[in-house]
Amino acid sequence: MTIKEIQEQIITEFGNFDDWMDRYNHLIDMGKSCPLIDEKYKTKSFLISGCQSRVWLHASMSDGEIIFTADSDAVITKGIVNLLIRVFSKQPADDIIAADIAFIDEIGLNEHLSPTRSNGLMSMIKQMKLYALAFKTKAANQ
Amino acid sequence: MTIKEIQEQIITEFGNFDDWMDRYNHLIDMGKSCPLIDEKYKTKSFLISGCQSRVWLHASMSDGEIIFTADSDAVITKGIVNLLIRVFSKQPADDIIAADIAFIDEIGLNEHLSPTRSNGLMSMIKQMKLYALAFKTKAANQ
Amino acid sequence: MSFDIQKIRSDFPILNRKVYGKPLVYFDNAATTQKPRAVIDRITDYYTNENCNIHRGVHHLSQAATTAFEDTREQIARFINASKKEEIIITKGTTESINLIASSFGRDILQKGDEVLITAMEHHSNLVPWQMLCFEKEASLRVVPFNDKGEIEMSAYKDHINDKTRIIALAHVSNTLGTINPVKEMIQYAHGKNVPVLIDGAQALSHLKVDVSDLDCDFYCFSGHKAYGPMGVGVLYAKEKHLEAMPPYQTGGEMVESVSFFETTFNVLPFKFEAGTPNVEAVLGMGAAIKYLEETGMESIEDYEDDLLAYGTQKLKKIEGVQLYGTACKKTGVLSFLIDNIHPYDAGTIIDKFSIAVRTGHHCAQPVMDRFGIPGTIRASFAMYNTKEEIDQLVEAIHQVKKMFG
Amino acid sequence: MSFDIQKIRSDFPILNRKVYGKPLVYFDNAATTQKPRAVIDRITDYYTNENCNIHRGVHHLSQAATTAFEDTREQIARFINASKKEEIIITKGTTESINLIASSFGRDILQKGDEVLITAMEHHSNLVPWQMLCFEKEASLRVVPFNDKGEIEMSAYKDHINDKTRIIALAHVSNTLGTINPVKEMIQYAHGKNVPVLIDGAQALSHLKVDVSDLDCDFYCFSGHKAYGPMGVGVLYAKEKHLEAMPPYQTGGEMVESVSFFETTFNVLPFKFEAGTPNVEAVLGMGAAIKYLEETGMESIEDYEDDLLAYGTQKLKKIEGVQLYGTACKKTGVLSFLIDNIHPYDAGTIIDKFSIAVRTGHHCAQPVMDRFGIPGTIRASFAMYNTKEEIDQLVEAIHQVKKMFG
Ligand SMILES: Cc1ncc(COP(=O)(O)O)c(C=O)c1O
Ligand SMILES: Cc1ncc(COP(=O)(O)O)c(C=O)c1O
Repeated sequence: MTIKEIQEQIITEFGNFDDWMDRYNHLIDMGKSCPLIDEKYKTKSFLISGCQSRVWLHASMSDGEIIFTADSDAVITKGIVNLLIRVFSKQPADDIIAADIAFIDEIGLNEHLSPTRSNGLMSMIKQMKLYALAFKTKAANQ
Repeated sequence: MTIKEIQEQIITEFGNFDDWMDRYNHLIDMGKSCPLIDEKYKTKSFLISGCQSRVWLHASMSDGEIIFTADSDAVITKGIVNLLIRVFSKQPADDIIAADIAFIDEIGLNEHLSPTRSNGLMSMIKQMKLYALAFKTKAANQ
Repeated sequence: MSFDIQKIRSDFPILNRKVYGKPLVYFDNAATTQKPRAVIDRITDYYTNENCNIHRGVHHLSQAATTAFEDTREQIARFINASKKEEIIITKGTTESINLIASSFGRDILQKGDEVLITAMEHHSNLVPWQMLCFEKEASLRVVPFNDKGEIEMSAYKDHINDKTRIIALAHVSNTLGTINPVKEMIQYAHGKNVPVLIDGAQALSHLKVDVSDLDCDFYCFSGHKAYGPMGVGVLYAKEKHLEAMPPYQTGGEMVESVSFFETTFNVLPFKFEAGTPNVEAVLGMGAAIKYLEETGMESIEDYEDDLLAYGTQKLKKIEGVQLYGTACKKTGVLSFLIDNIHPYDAGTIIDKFSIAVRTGHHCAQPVMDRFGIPGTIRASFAMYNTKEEIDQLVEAIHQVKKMFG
Repeated sequence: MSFDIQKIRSDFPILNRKVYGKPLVYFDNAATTQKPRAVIDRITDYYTNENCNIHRGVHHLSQAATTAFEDTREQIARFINASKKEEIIITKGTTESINLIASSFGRDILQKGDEVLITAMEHHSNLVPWQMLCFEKEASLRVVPFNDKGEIEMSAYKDHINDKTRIIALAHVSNTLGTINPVKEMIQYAHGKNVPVLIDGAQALSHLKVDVSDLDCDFYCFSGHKAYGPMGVGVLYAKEKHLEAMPPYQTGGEMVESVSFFETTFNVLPFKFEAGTPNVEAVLGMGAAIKYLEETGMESIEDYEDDLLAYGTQKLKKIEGVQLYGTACKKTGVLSFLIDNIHPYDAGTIIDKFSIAVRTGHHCAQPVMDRFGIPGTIRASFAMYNTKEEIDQLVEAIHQVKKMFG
């Protein structure tokens, strides 16, 4: 599926919920699923620091697609991290660089992406795009 | 005349004026009258510094009464200085220390005595009372 | 009782507002308090009728604004029982007041090898300026620990004072734990050793009667915005002898007496420490806030808030899995807690959805978190307009949080 | 013309007030400007509906206030054409902005024997901080003189720059003389010699379109209250490279990233330079003021004020015995003058009685007075809401002054 298709899938998925509590319960469920990142990457060099919750992000390249894994110490943040991985991982670099993440707004979680929220999510998205750019540049130079 | 009587006299004098302009014209007239202080005292040590207009004050003791002379570089300030000299000069130290200067308020010039006015007048009154106190202490010690 | 909570609530316009369709419950008072109408109106009036730059103007507006400003300085001096208004320096807040002292006083008295003493419960604003100063001067920062309840023990305090101690800086009330420190005793002991004491009163002023003469502190700092006043204004109270001896901090504007390119002489106190156009608006607003506090009565406020704290503490203790941080015998209305192993960010996000404003995180007191080995807490801090019903709503929300993350 | 003076006057509530029974004529705008209703309302709204401490709060009020605050930072950046919002540091005013640079940047770059260059028309706030710094560092303060018209001549300026010059600090517009300095050229020349330049824009922002990218200045400072905004807020624009390299100024609160008793790491820009709770109210108020300026149009304002200045200059020149100080070719609406040999305090007292607010004295620029050998001046300074009729009233009052002291 393309980034766009996955986003639409998620929007449909969240469309089933009537109120914020169901939405958050779903998010929490996703947040509780087992860690998405190899424990050995949960170190300072992979840490994206928000002052309240922390996010670890790892990226690798395989067959022209970028594989992201990530985790967070707060469950809600982790739920959103999970969604972002679903959208961005295993996609070509160019698509990641070009993508917008409007779905977060549409499913009513935009507040968590506010640059003032300091939960590390905004920086995580920035970082994902930077990785994509870096892998692309590297590939082009080879 | 006592300090109180002179104050009453001044109040009557100013009572003749209907509006601020007449009052100020009278004050300016008083301000324009020849300098009240010996030029040799117009030096830094006799200066009471307000940041906008400056006041020089000199005090001496003669026959149990304190003689004040003073001057200012602004005419309105000088007019008020003149009034204060009229009230306080040639009076016994105790009377000066005890006196209040309500007349300034009653003739509508109170604004010039505001501690925030920085024309040196407030400090002048304080300084006059300090001189009175100093002369009194000196006399008592003799 | 003279304390009419309904009347008080009606004095605070923001309490009428809704968040997510329900009435706002505001429990973030240690961060900043809401403002009574009297304060808002004072500001509006000022800009509508009186606005002017003060000092040195001879025209009517400037005279009137200067008088109002200086009268408020006197009002502040009376409120905290300073001996004269020249000891009240207007700053932009507690942080600036402390920086001023660290920079002007601290730089003057501190030498290589000397010590500065703080406590382990200080807000970053009463920690980092001293740390930087010690770094600059090659002095050491010493820290009095607190016990499990969040109390400084006098014996520990005394042990940390020695003949190298040059200044002690400590919170009157901890913003994270609510602890009211025995500052009077602590100051007395320090003075016995000839050490001056700065009190960070940011969290005290709206909750307790503060009397700087009785405390005999050398410096006392607070912010208007944490005591029902406007943002952008704070106070540094300092004993006159210190202010006279200290060099100025910022320079320019009214704080100079005369200037040439070769030399500058500084203005008298308090102006020597007030560079630039002062925030007249906020000072007058703070005056209105102090009037409001006085009319309501500090004792009534203290009694009412004590009652809220007792109620809240008892309710929270009953919830299984809730862990309270800060259980000192003498406390203001601050409840710092965690729920089970739930991350404070998660809990705060859900509590917010119940229209309740609590703060989560380290509350600018990271060392307190390190002491307990936790990433942060959820903090509910009370003001005079809070109610037991609101606490019940918080309890309800906590149960929901437990359910959702259980 | 889009400039509707009646509409504009009706936007400023204070212009309805009377002084001594007659409508206020406010000519003390260089000291502080009056506030349009939009600014007053923004403040009232803030305290009535939005008040909260910002940054790091997860609850709704805090998020909304943080967003509003940061959006205003962006608005300010756009207004002065900074390249990014991280270059906009919120301070309490011009004086603090300059002190910050003198302390953090100046202390870093200045060595014994170096030189700091200012001009002879600087406000004390852009003089004393440099004087103190030079004193501390055993550096010298050098001063570019101005000519009889109150202009800095480029040749004199160039002559004062040499290979010891480490920083140049100069006013965009003189508060006493009204002179608009050719700062773009001056900066260009300084940069050719590798010298960074600070511009004191306190008197420029409300009168001219300011474009920091076009000027290419290293630092630009101004105050909200002199540009129709609230008191207690100012801006320091600085190039990112300088801000990155500079040590922090005040410490504590949000400006730290992490704190332990052993070390502290500082937050990213712009927060590194914003210690303590920021003045959210005043920042939002300044945002409303900037919006008002943009809607009115800086060019319309400039044209209108130029017209007032030309009218006032011509009228004052016609009065026998009136001496103008500051007659530069490029000027904002400032008329500094003396009447015969009448002391400015005397003249100001009488002019005030005609309900006209002018400022008298040295206007915190004593060296300018020394240059002309006078104790002070009477200064009428215009804002966009002033009118020719008001200037006529001033002329009338001057005639009365002459009569009374003649
Ligand atoms: C040219 C100039 N610089 C600096 C200042 C200081 O501004 P503030 O008092 O707002 O800090 C002023 C105003 O007083 C000024 O006119
Ligand atoms: C104990 C304590 N000290 C200092 C501060 C700093 O106050 P401000 O941010 O108003 O400067 C605070 C509040 O944040 C505080 O709670």
